[in-house]
Amino acid sequence: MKSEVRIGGRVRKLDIERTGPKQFAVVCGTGDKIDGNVDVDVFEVAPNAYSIIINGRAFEAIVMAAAEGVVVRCNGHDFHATLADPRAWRGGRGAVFGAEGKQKVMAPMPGKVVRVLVNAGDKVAGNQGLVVVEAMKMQNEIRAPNAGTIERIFVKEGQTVATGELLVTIE
Amino acid sequence: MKSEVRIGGRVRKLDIERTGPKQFAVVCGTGDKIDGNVDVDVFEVAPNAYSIIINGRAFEAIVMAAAEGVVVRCNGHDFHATLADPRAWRGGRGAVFGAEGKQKVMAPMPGKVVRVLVNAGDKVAGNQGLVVVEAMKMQNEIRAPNAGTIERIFVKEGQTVATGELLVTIE
Amino acid sequence: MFKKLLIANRGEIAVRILRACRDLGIIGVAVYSEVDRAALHVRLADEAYPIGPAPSRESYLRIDKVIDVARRAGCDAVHPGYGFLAENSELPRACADAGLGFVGPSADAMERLGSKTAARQLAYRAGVPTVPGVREPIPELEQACKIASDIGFPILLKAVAGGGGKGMRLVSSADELPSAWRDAGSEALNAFGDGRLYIEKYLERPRHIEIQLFADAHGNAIYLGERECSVQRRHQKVIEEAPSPFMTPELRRNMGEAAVLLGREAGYTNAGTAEFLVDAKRNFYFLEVNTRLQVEHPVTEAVTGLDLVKLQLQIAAGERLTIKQSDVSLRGHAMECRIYAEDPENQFFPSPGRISFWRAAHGPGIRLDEGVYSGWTVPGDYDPLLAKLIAWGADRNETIARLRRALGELQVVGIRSNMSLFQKILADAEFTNGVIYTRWLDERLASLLDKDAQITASSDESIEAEAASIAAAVWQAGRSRSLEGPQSQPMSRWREDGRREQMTRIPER
Amino acid sequence: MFKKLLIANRGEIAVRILRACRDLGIIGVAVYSEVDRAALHVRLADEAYPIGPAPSRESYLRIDKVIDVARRAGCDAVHPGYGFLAENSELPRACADAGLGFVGPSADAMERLGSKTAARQLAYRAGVPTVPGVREPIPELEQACKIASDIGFPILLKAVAGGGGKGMRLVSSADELPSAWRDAGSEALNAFGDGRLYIEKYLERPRHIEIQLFADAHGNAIYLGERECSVQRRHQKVIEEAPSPFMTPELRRNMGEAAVLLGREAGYTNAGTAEFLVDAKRNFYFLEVNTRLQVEHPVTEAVTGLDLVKLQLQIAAGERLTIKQSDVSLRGHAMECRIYAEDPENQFFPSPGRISFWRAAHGPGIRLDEGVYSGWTVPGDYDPLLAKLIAWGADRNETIARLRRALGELQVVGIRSNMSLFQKILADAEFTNGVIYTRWLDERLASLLDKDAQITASSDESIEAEAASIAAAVWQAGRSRSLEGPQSQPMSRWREDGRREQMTRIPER
Repeated sequence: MKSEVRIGGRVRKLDIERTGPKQFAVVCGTGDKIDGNVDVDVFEVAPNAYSIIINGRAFEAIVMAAAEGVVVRCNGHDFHATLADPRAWRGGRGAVFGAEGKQKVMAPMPGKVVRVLVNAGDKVAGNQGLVVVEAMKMQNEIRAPNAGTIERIFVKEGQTVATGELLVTIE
Repeated sequence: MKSEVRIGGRVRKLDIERTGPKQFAVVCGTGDKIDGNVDVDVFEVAPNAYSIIINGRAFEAIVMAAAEGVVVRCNGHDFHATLADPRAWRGGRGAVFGAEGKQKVMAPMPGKVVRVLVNAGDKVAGNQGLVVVEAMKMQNEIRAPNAGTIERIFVKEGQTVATGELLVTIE
Repeated sequence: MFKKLLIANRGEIAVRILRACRDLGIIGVAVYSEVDRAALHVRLADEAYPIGPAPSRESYLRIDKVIDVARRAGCDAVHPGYGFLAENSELPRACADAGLGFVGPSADAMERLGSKTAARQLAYRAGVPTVPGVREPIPELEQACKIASDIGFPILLKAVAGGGGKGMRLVSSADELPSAWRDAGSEALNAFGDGRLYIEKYLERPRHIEIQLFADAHGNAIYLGERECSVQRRHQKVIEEAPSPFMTPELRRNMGEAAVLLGREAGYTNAGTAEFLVDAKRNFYFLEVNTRLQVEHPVTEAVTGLDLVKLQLQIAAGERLTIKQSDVSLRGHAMECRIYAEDPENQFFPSPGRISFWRAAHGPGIRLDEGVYSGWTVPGDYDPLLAKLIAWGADRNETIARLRRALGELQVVGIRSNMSLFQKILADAEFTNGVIYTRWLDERLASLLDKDAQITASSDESIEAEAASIAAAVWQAGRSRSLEGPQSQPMSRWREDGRREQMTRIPER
Repeated sequence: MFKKLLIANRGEIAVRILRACRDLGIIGVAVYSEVDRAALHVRLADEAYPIGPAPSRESYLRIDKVIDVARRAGCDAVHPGYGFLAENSELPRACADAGLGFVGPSADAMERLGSKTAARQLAYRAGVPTVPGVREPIPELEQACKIASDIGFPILLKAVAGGGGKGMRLVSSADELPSAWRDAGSEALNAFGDGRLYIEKYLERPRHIEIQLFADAHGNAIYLGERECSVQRRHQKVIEEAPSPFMTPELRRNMGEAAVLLGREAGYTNAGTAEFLVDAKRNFYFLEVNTRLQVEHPVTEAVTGLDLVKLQLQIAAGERLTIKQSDVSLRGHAMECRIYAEDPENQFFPSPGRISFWRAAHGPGIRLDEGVYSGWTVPGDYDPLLAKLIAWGADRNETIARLRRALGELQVVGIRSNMSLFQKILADAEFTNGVIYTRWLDERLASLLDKDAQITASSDESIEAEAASIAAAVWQAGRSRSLEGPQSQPMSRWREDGRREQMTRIPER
């Protein structure tokens, strides 16, 4: 199976073949540090946890779904990776990594809205507080990613919210 | 679901109802220490691992399939339990716990037969060595459960055996 | 000694106290809220009783329910742990009324030292120096504004009933005061059921160093050395260690004796911690006494070789301290990381949810005090502390090395945790040189988390990034397969495509 | 210090050495056989290379492959762990030829002390007492029969190359000798590639007490106290502790100095262990020197506060010992249980297979050195040691209590382990009083395992038996469900039957 993974400014094309019930061989695209001639042996040692051996170097990686793409923790370092739809690549259309549109501010965790700090129509600066959500006994201020104008507020004080629930949109 | 469990000389009739994705209520038969009026709350905390609360008393139990029935490790004590087919009990026929026939001596673990100590037709005493199987760097002497006459030997020296593979039958 | 102990708490500290019960042959009784039925402290308890719905005000903060369970279960004492009811003097009173022992100080001593303002008045009388500030709870915002401008900014707003950084705010200017006053008050009310605040002068670059105190009911009191807890994020301790890298034997003796003096003045018994700020000239200022076991007690256990919960239980049962001050000796160095369910890459937002996989860390010098396990769903209703990872080593460097090794082994899958932050702190030269103070982490945090400033190992061109890409791709392949079924057409087609492509690939180098 | 270390081993000891590498900033290189690709030591390594098929003679015992990997990977030293090649003097020779460091003694010193017969000759010359016996390998059974009857039964057959109870047999009479000779020889050949045996007089109720020795290449040698390993099953150590409950300061000094003397006589460097038998009158008899790190080294680490693998690496790198004999002090008490994949309820048969679930034990005073994890399939090709559980406490009683607590927490699902045996030993009055000797467990085993003699808690009428029945029934219900599919008819019908029965049940009391 083919796959395309972006980490930071780097997109890698990878080709994965299952070699055992929990084991995979991976061929990396040309131009990478480790090219197609290098053996990459991946073993799924637990759900979402992998032991990877690249030419003798051993890595432990765990993969967690994130808001956009996945977070991979590899030998103590966290990487944010986005995955292209392999079908898109297979069709030769190249990778499509989501373009930014209107800012949607979502609850990063479940909790209770204890304060709404803005009104629709307010101009906000980047990093300005929008909503305070209480979770795990902490008051967490959810902030604007970038400057803009509040389009709509979807929650009110006292309401409980789930992870990913839309709080505010900013134009 | 109804169930019938024997531990030692004691057979218990139990009625299990699922109360949550991993939670169960159990009603014990009359005559048990904890009768039908006592709440028993069971939570499957991991595959084959249970947290059990009986009237406030908390237990941790893990269940492992054994040659006959299961071994249950409960708060540090090991119990060998045999389970009746619930359908048998449901039909009113009562529990059937397998009767003993000809002695079948099986390999208790995978390994290599390094020595066969008896011949077909030999009379053997209880606990007499029959076959030596090497596993995990140890030479393990498999012994006769009871006295009898060797009926047939199914393995030869140098052969590898799997768990449960028949080694010897004794009449 | 007690026969049966009710533990009025949850999480890692309930597990810690249950372990002490096991060691002493005491029957350990857990209580649990509706979301905690399968919690580790329930699994490991000898007995466990439900105590109400998830919100702590309806369960773990309900003294009446705690006392009722203790009575019904036939307990002879109650251990409050830390947090929840631990510093609420109504609990020891209710225990006394019910004929139950309480593992902690008397209600009176708790009130004399537990209120920060009362404790500072007592310190003032005893001649122990304190940080400038107002020792009474401040009723209204207006008065707070006046006091703050009298003392001069920056000031700290602190909860009278507080602890653990909750209900605490640093205020740099008069503009910030109203919103900080509101947030701190509401946080304190939620956490402790008491929203009252007081004000304290904020010192420049002070260290947080605290003394572990033990006193029995027979007039014996000792101190078990210090803990340095200067690595804090927003007044919440993140890393603690013993001994302090800044300590001298003379300072330890002076601070220890001041702590013992405060304990004696207050008629204090059981475990307590006197918290101090220490400035660059090694002047110390008394802050407050925590009238309970501290989260960070394991680092003291590691260097003294003593079991602090065991000592607590012995003293609460009326026994004499079996050790004198001269018996207390410190060996090596210990350090603790508080593993929280929070996301350092995303403003430290809490991250409750199901831990699909948890791999603990082990080996020489490593202790883990945990409240979670593989498969446990961390509720969003309580403190985000998952576990405490403690390392001991012959010296501070060995301890840091072991802690880093263990952090590399610890894996939490399913929720986010602050483990990556610890790796960055422990690799930081200022930290390894012991140049830390209470605001150090808040000031350093941005650069520690700055991706550009990170070591090249984590750049997108690194071999780790390559391995991470591979893991992400294999993860996706596994998911595609499970979505489509193991033997379905599309997967096989892809696989064949892959083979074909591999075979016809022309090396481009 | 070395930059890159090859670890020529697997399992918990490979993990232990990797942890030391991490602590010291050394790149740790693992090797693995075909069945060990997903083993913990491979997961935790910095680099990992395959070295052949599962049988150890084709992989972990292949010096040529080990050296080849070390060269290709650019290692500067090899650590052999224990077992496998650890006491094969060809390895240090091959390392020297390849310009690699070896973490252990020189080949010559290994030969002088590693062969039991050579070591006893050396002890004889140095005036250290030994157990009566024949110091040369015995070529044929006939000679063995003659020597045995000269010394007088009972005698011990022991492997010249041996250790860990492998290739060792107690022989009580001449009748038993031929079969014991055959079995011990074949076991020794399989385990060490050397089937030669010798004979030793078997003492009555001796204790096994050993001295940990360290010597550097600059003439400095120290002993790090003793370990008592008298709890053995068929000459295989099961529980080890430090200090020995039988020890006196004088005996420790005498045995320690004897061990240092032997080391000096042999020109020994690095870690070694001098094993002794000690009789009831505290006479000690030298047995042998293990020229490697011992399985049970963690108990010494716990009481001395030293990292023995770190010391090994420093000495192997040519550094001087940084501690003198007077710096060695012992604190508290430590004890280790060897958790094996074997079934104590069924003749201790090995139990390889998949660990479907593994819960470690943690908390105060607990260390775990493990080679396995949840989901790992324990191969049938190697030693059945899964992990070592080590407890430290202020005294022996606290240590035993903590160990029992931790054994209660440790869970292994999927394969059998010997954990239930440890609970029985640690609860035994003879053991807790320290009345142990090398045959103690073999003599006591039948009664410890006897179900009738067990405490009432495990009888079939106990509440634990009730809970176990409930667990078995719920387990079966879960399996029935999965066999029939989640929403199938039979299950629903049963469930309804159950509900109906419950409702119409008439209480019979």
